[in-house]
Amino acid sequence: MTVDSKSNPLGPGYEGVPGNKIRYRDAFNSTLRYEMQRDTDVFLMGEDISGGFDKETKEPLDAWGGPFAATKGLVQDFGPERVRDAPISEAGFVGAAVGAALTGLRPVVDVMYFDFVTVAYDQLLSNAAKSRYMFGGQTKVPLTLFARSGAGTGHAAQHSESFYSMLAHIPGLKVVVPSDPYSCKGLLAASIRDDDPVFVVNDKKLINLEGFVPDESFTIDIGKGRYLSRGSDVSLIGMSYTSVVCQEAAKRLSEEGISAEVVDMLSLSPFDEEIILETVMKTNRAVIVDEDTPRASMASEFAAIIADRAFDYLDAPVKRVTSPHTPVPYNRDLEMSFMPGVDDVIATVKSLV
Amino acid sequence: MTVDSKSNPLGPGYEGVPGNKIRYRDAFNSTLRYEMQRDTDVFLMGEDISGGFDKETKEPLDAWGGPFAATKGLVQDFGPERVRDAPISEAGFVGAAVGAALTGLRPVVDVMYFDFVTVAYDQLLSNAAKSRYMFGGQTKVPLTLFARSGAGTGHAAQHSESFYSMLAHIPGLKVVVPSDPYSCKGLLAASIRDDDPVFVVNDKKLINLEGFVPDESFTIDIGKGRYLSRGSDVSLIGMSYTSVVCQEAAKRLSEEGISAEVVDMLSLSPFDEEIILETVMKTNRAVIVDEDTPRASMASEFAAIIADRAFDYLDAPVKRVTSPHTPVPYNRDLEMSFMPGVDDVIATVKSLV
Amino acid sequence: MPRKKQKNIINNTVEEINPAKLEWLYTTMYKIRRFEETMLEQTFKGNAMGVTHPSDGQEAVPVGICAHLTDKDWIGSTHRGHGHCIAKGLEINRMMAEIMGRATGQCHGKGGSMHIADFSKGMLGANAIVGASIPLAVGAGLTSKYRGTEKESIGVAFFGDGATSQGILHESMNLASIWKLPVIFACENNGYAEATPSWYAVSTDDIASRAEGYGMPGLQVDGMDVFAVYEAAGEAINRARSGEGPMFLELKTYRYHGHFHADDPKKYRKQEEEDYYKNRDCLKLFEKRVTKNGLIKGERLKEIRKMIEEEIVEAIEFALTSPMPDEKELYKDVYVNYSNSVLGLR
Amino acid sequence: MPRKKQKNIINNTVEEINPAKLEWLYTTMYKIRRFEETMLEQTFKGNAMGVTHPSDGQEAVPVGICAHLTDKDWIGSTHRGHGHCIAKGLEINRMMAEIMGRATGQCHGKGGSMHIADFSKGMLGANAIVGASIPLAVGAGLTSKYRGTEKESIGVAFFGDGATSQGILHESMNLASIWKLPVIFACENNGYAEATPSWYAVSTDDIASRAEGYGMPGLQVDGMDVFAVYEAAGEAINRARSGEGPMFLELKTYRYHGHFHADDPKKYRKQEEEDYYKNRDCLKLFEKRVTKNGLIKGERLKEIRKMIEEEIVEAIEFALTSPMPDEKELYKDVYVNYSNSVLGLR
Ligand SMILES: Cc1ncc(C[n+]2csc(CCOP(=O)(O)OP(=O)(O)O)c2C)c(N)n1
Ligand SMILES: Cc1ncc(C[n+]2csc(CCOP(=O)(O)OP(=O)(O)O)c2C)c(N)n1
Ligand SMILES: [Mg+2]
Ligand SMILES: [Mg+2]
Repeated sequence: MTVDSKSNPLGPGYEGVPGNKIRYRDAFNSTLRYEMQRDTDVFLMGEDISGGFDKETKEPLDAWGGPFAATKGLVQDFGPERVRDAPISEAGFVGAAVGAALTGLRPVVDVMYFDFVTVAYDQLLSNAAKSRYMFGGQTKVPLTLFARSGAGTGHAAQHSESFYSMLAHIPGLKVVVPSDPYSCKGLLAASIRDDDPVFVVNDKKLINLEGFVPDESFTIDIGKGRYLSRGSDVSLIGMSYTSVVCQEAAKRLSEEGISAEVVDMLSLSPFDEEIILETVMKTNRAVIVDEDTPRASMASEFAAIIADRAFDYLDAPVKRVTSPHTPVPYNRDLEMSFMPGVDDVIATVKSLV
Repeated sequence: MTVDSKSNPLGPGYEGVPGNKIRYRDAFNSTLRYEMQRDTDVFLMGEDISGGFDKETKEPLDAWGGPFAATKGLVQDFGPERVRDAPISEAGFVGAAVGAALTGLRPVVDVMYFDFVTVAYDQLLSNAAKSRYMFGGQTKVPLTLFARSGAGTGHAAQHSESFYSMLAHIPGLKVVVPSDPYSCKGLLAASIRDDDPVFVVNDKKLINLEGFVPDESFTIDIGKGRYLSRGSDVSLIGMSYTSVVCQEAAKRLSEEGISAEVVDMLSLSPFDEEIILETVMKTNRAVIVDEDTPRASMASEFAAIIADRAFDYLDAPVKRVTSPHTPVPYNRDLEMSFMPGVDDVIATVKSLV
Repeated sequence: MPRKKQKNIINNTVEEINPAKLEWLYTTMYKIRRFEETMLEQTFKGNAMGVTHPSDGQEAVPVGICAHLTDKDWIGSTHRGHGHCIAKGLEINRMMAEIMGRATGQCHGKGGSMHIADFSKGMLGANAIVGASIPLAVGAGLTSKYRGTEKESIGVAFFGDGATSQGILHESMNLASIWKLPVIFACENNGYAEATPSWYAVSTDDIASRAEGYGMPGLQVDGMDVFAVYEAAGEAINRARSGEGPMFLELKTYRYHGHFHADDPKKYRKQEEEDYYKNRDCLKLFEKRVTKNGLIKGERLKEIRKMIEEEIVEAIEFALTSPMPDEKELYKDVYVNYSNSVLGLR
Repeated sequence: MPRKKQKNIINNTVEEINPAKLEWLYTTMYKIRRFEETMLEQTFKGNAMGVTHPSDGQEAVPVGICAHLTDKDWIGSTHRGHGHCIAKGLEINRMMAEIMGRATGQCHGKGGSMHIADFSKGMLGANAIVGASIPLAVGAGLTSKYRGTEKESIGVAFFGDGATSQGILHESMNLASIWKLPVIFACENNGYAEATPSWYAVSTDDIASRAEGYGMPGLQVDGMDVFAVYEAAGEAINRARSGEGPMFLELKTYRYHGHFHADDPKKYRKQEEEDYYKNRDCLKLFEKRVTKNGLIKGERLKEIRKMIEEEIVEAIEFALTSPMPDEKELYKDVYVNYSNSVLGLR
């Protein structure tokens, strides 16, 4: 939970705010529901999101609650026009969503596994991201996409990617990476209400994690990071699930007398340059932790920003702890060592202080 | 031309080697021809590469010489089975090329404009790049792809991309970025003979440039950079067309008494960490010049490597000069200021020394 | 449903078209013709800032279809999009200015020939990735179905024979069909994709026949005859407006010039072929038909042509005298809002 | 060509199959059945390291098709690939070991259930991106045509009804058709893609009919009857081997279990539907047919089943006792060669 927030507040304060400890998936689901109630132009589209149909009545069955139960219970209340089940045509329905966004609706598209983005890549890059610019600002693309990233669940090479850096690279697209139920709620709401195309990356390892979430509706500014804990010796910069890894590492480091500050980026495009500079100018040491593979990654981007704009404050090399430059292996032990872990972070920190 | 080469030689030496000043496009074309003669498993595939067919005789016409005249004259000598004209199905024929590579051939695929890679993105990322790893090393994908990148020719938002950083991000793929006729020849030959999938990025602005090319066949090691000029005050790191920009900037800087060393990366994956470290440890200042947009780019990657591994040698912030985080605009003046230019490089260098 | 082959002109049609519409058909086809011809001249003079793809020869297709549309209907277009734009009511002043990269252009000079759009006219934009605009028209149909406005707002996807090889067409047809969306798939079969003939690249000589497999009717239509196009499109569009779902039209047509401004089509097309189509030129066919019937006088047609010539001269003048975009445009309109102050690193 | 609907068993077929092949059909179907059932048990015990997609119920399809193939022919497969693997001759020991993530697995434990491959057996790999393996089979057909070895080496793409909504199928069919490649498109229509019924997602109830639009024959085949599959596949494969190009088979089948190991299909499928298919179980149909004709004795079938049970027990034993891969495997085989010494940053 936010220990200290920067000038730009991240949603409502925490003291005495009515709320509950809920799972990330439930925060996601209830936010979808709220946003659909709030704005009738918001609709959902994706494979199996209404979970099959009865052969005779043609009624949706919601057998699965949608992939990862994200859309559970929604088709019953909003009907199949607003919870639109799609065939396996990622390029087609992402393209149709762009078309719907260009003509006045606010589509929210479930891409299921993050890896499947590649199938719709052209529609995302050439249409969703470029339309506003290449048409001289006469239109906008209020489109939200979401998908599950990350290794750690035995899904192997084609269902475990975290290549959000490639999306953050694309001008015209926004990318957010919530790391707990609270930020999931605030960022999803912000994304759906945003007038630009936003990709919401949900790491599978977060989906069943619990955390405090205020009852009332709120948004978190896209492009703002937050501190998860304060410290003075080194800055750990995390995003999505690696923010959890950084938190755990900071806890263990503090037991050894090393004071680590943890920054959770929350957004990758735009991203919070100021919080990065602020923390590094204070601790003078940075370790960036990223589950994406290393080359031309967000870890590289943050390191580059630091090496440029906080150069005079650095007391040590800027370090990246990332997955290796490999696909994701199936075997559990290999998969575990593929992901940047708490031990990797600690070892890297110790090499610096 | 190479002024000084590192321990690993870049093809044959230059003194007295028989050769000619030829255009980049001609170096490309003659290398394709040579590699097809050398190995009968090498074949070409792409849209319009045999340039139409006579309605009656069904004979290929080579009306265009292929996109950018890359394949001119080849279908006449090798026939339509080895110069296979493809419909507009990038995903389909890149996928078919992966299948052909997995079953023993060495396909070389013309993707025409670099931007069209997005249409075939899944086949590239999920199949070409992952097959070897996810199948436990039992196979290989000796596939070469090439396409034309870059702004500057009035082709606007969807025909001017330079997002090679996204490809270099992908584990399992290799990416090379020749910057003159000499490196075009050596890297294309190396790519075709390489047993891994390699993407050869050809900047449109290079295609008609001339340069000395040895007559004899040679290869340049994929993953090796080179010095284009030596200097002591600052390192300019370029890739593809920005190497030309860096050269020009170095020339103008030397007139003002600033001695710039120019490194031409030539390959982006793998890339030459050693040459980057060597030059920065010597000049203690780095400016990376990249036409790709900035976020999570190769410019970021090189900056991150420097900030980590050459940290103790740095006398100034690590600077990136890139395109802005925008699509490519159509208007000529806007397009010109989109691209990182010689003036931008000079201004950045002057802010450092 | 049994599929009808090559649609023939039904004698009643012309008489049924109201006189204003009849004049509009001619006016618009002629405007496209002259726009393309002068646009090419300007390109060769170096006034266009990039590559241009002329559509002269194909005018009957966008005109015959858009005759049934209003500003509330949406069209998706291609690299060869000028004809679609003009038929959909875009101002040629701003189109010409866009091609010349001017601030007054439809996209403030940032899009160019391949990205002309006008959302106020229901024009979703020309698109330079072959096939990529097809699902946008499906999305427009989706919005219409979502809002229950099928009667007044449908989506039309224009695309070429070459684009039929893109998987996105297949996906779009399936989606429009299972969701019963008001969408027209308008395949402009001009026989070539760049230099590649469709007999080589397309695995059927009856593209419209594929529609059946997607649960929608398909028609092969004479795309040189605006009345044939008008009638077939009317049928398809009425169907879509009354909630019966999508339909596929294959419109056999021909481009008179090369693939793009600098392409010489003689290198891959036979003179006889060109002659065949030029003999069936859409303007000539129209003129013969209406003057024979006395529906429009030859004199009136001449007047129309003169009026268009003036408009064209004005458009070129407007474009050539328009200012270039401000240099700040480079950084503008990437996003509606973006919290990072600097989009570039310079 | 006129398209034949639902293929019926031709009485002569069974007698024409040689006895060894006849036994192979049964042995292989039974092996797949028992492999899937025990694989599921192992998954529930926690011995599989990830998600598994059982194919029991669908055995007649891969078996009836692969009966015509040798190791020189290539197949592309899907997330539901175990049946394809076994029918193509892969060792179940190494398959089970792969699913359990062991060093002895087909891919050294790095691929898992969704990526089992054996290039020595002409098996191009299971593939977890729906539709993505289809062009690989086209590529195999291309290699064969390039080398002039169509007679001995064809490509077969296996894919589901759900995969027909992917554009890549359309592109692959068009390519195979215009290039006349020896490729079979084998659509396993089991009625569902995850929980989504094909009547909702697919815009035709006759998927095979789409083949016509791509200039190739299409057949709808009873995919529960191995003899129907065998006969239809024989026709398609003979055609391909003799250079006549691709063909499309839609094989109507059913998966007995859920989409993946933990899915309960009762939530979206009716019991009657399941009963209907289980009554037409491929093993039952086979047994009835061959014992009635006296082609194989019931006793012999029992022997075969016993033999398979032993093989299965051995496979599980082999997998469970196999070592885990070395930790260095993480960095191995990303490339054939890569000049950077370190692939990771740690
Ligand atoms: C995805 C993609 N591939 C290739 C191209 C290059 N290209 C531009 S137009 C064209 C031919 C299109 O043919 P067709 O669809 O028949 O339209 P026409 O040019 O005949 O109007 C090609 C291959 C492109 N723009 N986009
Ligand atoms: C591109 C892509 N989209 C979605 C998925 C998720 N997914 C896996 S299997 C499947 C259903 C496939 O249905 P079908 O092709 O009929 O094969 P079946 O499972 O019935 O064998 C889906 C949607 C995927 N793996 N890849
Ligand atoms: Mg065409
Ligand atoms: Mg299925």
